Amino acid sequence: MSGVISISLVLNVASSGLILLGLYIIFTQKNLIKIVIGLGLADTGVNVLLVSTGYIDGNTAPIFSNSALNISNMVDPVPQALVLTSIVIGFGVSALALALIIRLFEKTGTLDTSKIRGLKW
Amino acid sequence: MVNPILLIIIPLGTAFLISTVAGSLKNSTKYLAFLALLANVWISISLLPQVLKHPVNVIIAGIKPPLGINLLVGPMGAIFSIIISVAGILVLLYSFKYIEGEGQSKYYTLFLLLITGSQGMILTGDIFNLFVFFEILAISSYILVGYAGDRNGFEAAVKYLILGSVGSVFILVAVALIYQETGTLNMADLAGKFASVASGKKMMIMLFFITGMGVEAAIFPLNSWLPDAHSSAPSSISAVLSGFVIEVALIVIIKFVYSIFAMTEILQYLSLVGVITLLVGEFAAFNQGNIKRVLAYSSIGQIGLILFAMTLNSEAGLSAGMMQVVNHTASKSILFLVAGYMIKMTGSYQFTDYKGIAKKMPVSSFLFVLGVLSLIGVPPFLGFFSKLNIIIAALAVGNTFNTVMVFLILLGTIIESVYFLKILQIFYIGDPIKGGVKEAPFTAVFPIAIFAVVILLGFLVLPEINIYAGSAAAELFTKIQITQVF
Amino acid sequence: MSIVSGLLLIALAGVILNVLFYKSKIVQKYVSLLLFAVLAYLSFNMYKQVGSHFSIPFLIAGQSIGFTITWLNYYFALMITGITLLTAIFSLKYMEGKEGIVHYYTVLFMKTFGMLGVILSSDLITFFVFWEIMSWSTFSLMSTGGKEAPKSALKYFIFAVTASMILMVGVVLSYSLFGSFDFAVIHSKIDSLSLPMTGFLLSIFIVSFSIESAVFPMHSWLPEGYSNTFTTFTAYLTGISTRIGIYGIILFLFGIFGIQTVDKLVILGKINFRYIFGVFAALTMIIPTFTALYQHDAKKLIAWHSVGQGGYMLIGLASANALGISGGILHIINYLTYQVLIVFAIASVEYRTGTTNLNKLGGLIKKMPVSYLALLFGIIGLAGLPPMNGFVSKWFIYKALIMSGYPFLAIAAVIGTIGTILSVYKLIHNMFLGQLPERYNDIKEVSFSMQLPMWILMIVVFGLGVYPGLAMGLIAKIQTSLGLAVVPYSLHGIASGSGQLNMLVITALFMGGLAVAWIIYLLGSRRKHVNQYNNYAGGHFLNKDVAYNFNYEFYAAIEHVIDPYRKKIIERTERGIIGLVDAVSEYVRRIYTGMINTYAIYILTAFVITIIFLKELI
Amino acid sequence: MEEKLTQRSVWEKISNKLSKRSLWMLHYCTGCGAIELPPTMTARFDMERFGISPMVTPRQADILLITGYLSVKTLKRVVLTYEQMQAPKYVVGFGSCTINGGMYWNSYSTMKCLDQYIPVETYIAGCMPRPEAIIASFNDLIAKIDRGEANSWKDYYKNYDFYKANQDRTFEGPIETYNDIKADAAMFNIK
Amino acid sequence: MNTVLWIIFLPIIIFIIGTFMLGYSRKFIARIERRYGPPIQQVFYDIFKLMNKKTNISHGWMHDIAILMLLGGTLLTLYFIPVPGFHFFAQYGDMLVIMYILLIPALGMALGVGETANPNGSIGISRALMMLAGYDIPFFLTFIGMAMLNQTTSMYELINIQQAGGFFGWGLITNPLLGVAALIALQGMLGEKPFEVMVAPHEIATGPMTEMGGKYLGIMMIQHAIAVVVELTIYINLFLGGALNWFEYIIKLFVLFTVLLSVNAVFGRFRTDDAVRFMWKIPLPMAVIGVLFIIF
Repeated sequence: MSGVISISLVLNVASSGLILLGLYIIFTQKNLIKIVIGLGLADTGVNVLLVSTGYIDGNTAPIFSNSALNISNMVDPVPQALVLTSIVIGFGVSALALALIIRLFEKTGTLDTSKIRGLKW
Repeated sequence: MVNPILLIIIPLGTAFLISTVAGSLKNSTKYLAFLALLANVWISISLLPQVLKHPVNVIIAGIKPPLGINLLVGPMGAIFSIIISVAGILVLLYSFKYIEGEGQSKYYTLFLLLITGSQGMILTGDIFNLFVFFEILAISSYILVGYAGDRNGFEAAVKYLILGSVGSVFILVAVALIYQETGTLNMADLAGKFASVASGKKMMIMLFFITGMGVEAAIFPLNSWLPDAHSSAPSSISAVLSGFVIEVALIVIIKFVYSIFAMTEILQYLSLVGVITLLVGEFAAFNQGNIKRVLAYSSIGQIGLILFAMTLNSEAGLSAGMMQVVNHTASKSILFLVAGYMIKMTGSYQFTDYKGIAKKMPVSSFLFVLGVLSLIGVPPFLGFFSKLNIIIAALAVGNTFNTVMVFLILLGTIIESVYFLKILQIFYIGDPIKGGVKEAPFTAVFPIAIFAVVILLGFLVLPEINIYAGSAAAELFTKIQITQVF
Repeated sequence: MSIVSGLLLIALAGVILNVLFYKSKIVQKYVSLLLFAVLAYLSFNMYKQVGSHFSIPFLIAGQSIGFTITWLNYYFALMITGITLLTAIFSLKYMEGKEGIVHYYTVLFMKTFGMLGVILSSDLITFFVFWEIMSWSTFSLMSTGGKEAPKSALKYFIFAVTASMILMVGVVLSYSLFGSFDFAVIHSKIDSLSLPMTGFLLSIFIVSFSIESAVFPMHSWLPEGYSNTFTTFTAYLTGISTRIGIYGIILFLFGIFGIQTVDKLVILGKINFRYIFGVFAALTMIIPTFTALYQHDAKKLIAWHSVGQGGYMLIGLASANALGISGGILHIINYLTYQVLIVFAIASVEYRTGTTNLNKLGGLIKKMPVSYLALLFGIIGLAGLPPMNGFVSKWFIYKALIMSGYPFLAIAAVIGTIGTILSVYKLIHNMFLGQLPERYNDIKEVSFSMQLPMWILMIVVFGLGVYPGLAMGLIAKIQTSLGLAVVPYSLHGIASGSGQLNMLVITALFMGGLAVAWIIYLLGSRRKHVNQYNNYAGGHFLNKDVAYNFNYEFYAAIEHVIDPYRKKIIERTERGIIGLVDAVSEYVRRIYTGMINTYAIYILTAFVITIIFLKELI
Repeated sequence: MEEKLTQRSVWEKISNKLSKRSLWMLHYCTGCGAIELPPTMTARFDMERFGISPMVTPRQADILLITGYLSVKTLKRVVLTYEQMQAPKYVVGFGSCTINGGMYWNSYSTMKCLDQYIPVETYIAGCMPRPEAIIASFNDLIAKIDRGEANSWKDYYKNYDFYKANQDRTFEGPIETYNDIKADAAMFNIK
Repeated sequence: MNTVLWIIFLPIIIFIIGTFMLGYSRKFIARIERRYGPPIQQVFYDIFKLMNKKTNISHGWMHDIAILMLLGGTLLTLYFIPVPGFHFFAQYGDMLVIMYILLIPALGMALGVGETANPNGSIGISRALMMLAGYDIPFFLTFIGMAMLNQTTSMYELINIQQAGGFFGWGLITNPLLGVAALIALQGMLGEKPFEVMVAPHEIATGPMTEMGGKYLGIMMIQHAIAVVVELTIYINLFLGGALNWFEYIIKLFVLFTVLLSVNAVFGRFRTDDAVRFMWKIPLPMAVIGVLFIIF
């Protein structure tokens, strides 16, 4: 398969790119909503990474509908289960974050992190 | 034979029960929570004699460990579940009067979820479950930090949430990498399989893991959420967060470093980080005027001390660290809980407004003094013996690095004593403040007093404490837990 | 049942009784007094059990710990309980109706408990535990009793906690070196230790005790701390509490390390440990003594002397010959008696006039002759003039220094003595002599219960001056038990080849001189006591409206001489350290900026730095 | 006068003989006369050879030398100083001013006659008297002491009412010197 | 028996010598000033007259006792100083004892003057004490130096050691730095000019003596007469080889006294701080260097 970009490489690049992008947003953006978006990106990136750990090149999905397929030809199903959980958690956290941010906005009237510094030092 | 899974199931179930019956029972749901934690206390205490003999391995859903999910309870786990349950029930008792207003059932639900998360993190034998419990713990504590519903609470909660999520990203990366390298998520299995992984990769994975977990464990400089969150949360929650949540995260790190990754090379670096954490915490607290921030920074300092003790790469150090965890849980809970009522009575967070408060709140103030004494490490309080053991362990290693570290720790202690004593002097000296300041109610004073009894009379059961802490240390140090599973 | 447990339990019982019956005046006054009397009685009887050991049913780090009775302990226990009893008697009236009386008695018991524990302990852990109890109880009472008290108590505490932290390192280090906390075990193994390590360990202990006994660079907490609290407590603190540090030094220098071991510690081939120690002791004598000249507050002035007198004891110990050591040890009890006497006199004045400000007092001799006499006896002792007891011990110390070839330490002692005379004269002059301000016309002498301790101490101060042998017997036993040579003493002095001292002869001659002077005095005609305003002031009419007496800047001229050399290095250093800690604290706090983005960056930074640090491992 | 001389005991005779050799002098110099004292004390006349030396406080002095005029204000001080001296004490009025006011006889504020207020042992006449006169009068005083006749100081104790009345009249009210002369007289048995 | 006679007559002899020395000093000063001066027994007359005063005042009991302490302390010192033929008490107290009992009269005086509540007195006593701090430190340092040099603190033995060396055994010869330092300090100790600011008659009315009259001043003069001899004797014993017989002793006393008087006669008066500064800057370093010579 030389010369062809492998899928796992794509997955790895994608995941690390997403994570770094997410973190970059968190580091630089001052808008809280954007920070939450950054978190979402990073989460997604990690999920991709998690999925990629179970990926085995050329194997099929781990579904037992076709009895002809051998178990040894399937990709690892465990990461996919993990990713499901992880997505749920990420969703929950994002929802909670947005809820809290709305309440914070009600109190402070801003989403700018540099202005929300009531607690420092 | 009690099943340790009950430690997780009971609070989790009760939490859902509370949220379902909240409509009809209103605020009486707190008694349900109390009963659940009472059961938890009983279970965790009755678990201790068993695990001292042999670690308990609970297999869930009938699938054997490498593939299935299991709970693994050694002495360390049992001791921590006792700490969590006892501190939890006492703080819950305190919350009865402290938490006011409608919709209290939410508070108790979340509180029980927090207990669930902590218990699960300690007890689980599966690395992904660890992540899940971590998230349960984290999400419930995010909400609880903002429970008071004021501006500061929300700000702190948002900060905590964002940083916690960044941490969880790191953890998840570590989990993914672990799975990639070993193909297993079971801790016991991992410990075996990691031996064949290249040490560079192992180190990278561990760094991801430590960084992620370190956010929750409040290791400097990952701890920047802590002063905000601990100082803005309701005092009962601050007590819990400082009391065992950060220690739970820390002990997970320690467990991974010693038994799972078995990377003792990193320990010296970690102990340096511990001392830096200690110094940063103490120095930051020195000029602080907000009493809860002082306590929060002091928690950073204490966690640094615990980290130092536990990374000495000796059984004595681990054992001393365990003792210090007990001491810190009890004494910091006292301080936060007392501070909660003082804030409530005076309406001010600045301790300079508490002049002569001891004349109005004599019992609370006295308990506060006890807490401070134990935290600083004054004989004959428990804190003295744990600090003594830490220093003995540090100097037993006998290298210059540790000696210097010991001097730095003692410098930290000096600074800590100074700022605490300033507060004590304000409590006791001067004319009593005006206004309707009165003693905290019995349901608040009683749990605080229990904590005080622990630190005050701890030295009477010192040999027993030494035995338990020692066996917990032995578990971590000699990896008994891991080898006995298979 | 050992006397040790009796002593400790009674002291503890005092604490508990005072806390429980915090409303009962009877408990505070009379039960406390009774308990203190019992303590004194028990400790007096301790000599019957010298050498016995008593362990606590309790293990720390696998070591059994406990108490033991030695002659040195006995000496200190006598002083502690004795002075506590006298303080309690004096406090009966003094503390009456004052705020914080419960606290006062509780802490008095707690402190006695702590000090007895420290001196009786036979191992480092017990020593340390009681040491902490001692300093915490001191802190707690020092914080009350005056406006400046909290601040100065905090200052004391910073030093005390530093001392205990250093001590803790010493304790743990000895444990890891010798595997035991027990003094006897350490003593037996000390020779096996390498010299640098011995020096390090000894320095740790000595520095720690030096802070507690206010040796020169670490002395600044004492004057402030002692002068702002209740005056009776000042007496207690200055009399015995400070000297527990000296106990520690004696114990470690001679008891545990042993003088042979200490003498092996030499740097630069010539300067040995003792001499360095002696230099600090000499500075401790000189500097506080001259600082005392500047003071305007009686308590502060005498507190500075509390520092200075410690130097005499230490310098005696540093000379390390039989005469010097016995002088140092003897000076502890001598110092105790006259210093407490002085503070009691000051307390009496404060009790009646409500102030200790030297610029506001004067002429009280006419109103309070007994207090005056007490102060007079005290300052003669403090200045070290015959026939009071201070002279004897100072004589020992001088002689030892000269004979062992430390002339400059001896001259330091002389300078200290001269400075002492100057400042104590200011004390007695501004309080009791000179013009009596009109507002004090109606005050009376203090009542009998306050006079009694002063009379007792006056007798002791004079008695020990004439018959130093009374104390020397015990000191000889101490020296024997520490394995040191003994000074040949008699009841009224020492009898050695060159230059003996016979206090009885000196006293008798002095009395004879006084008698001759008295006869000459009687030869003249009668004298008449006149009013203080019948006084020659250049023909000026004096009356009560004029504050004519000279006492404000009493030693202005010598202050001009000293001022250029008085750089206040210690004060400035301390202020610098406080400023440094403040600044560090401020900057460290700035780490927590409140910006979420920054916090998130910290996480990544930590991750990256860790990788950089540990890159060899990866 | 004759009686008194015979009444002297042997001890008194001896003590008078010895005491006359040592006379310490407090000079109260308000007037111009003080300028004559330095030559009296220094090399030219040297009064120390008679045992007379200047002293600065009344407690130590035997002689109170009043040089020059006295006003109401200064007289008060003189009386105070006089009362502070230890008996036996001798007042020497120096110059005309002390005798009759001298050139100030006419002044409203000047005292005319010193011995109305305190007993004076000797006057030295002149405006102003030369050192020779001073020495001469001191020698007179010494001779008087030797004879036991210099007892004017007792008058103050005996006739205090007289002096006090004069003082009070001039000062327009009593002055407080904190000296109880009558009690002193009783205490020291001065007759 | 001999000792008892000595004890009884020594103060009287010393008193007589002291009286005549003070008279001599007045005569000496007068002659320098080209006056005739008082008779040499003048001091005796003065004392007699003062003791013979009819009235005496005192300001309280401490004032009375102070006078006794003053004279008693000086007599005490006198007995401990070996003079030719008498050193009985010297064995019971050495130079260190002398060092301290020299301070008793000063303290007694200070206490008494303090009670008089006289402003001049207080100023005077404050100056006197400051001067004490000035001259005593170098003086005592020479004590210590001599004790170290001869390895004894007994003054009697010191005399013997010096006598054994003949003229070249004298302290002044063997250690001139210490000797000169002590001589300057002695000048201050005797309160001679330029170190007599504590008395300063024209300024503070004789300072400490302001309220002293009658027999109080008389006793002070007796004490002064004895103290002069005592202090000169200390110097003689330390640095001039002591004396073997009374003839030599008196000669040495008068010679030494004349030296000090000559300085006295031609000098003005140092201010207190200047005096203290002078004492700490000239004699003290000299003494320190002298002691350093002894050590090395």
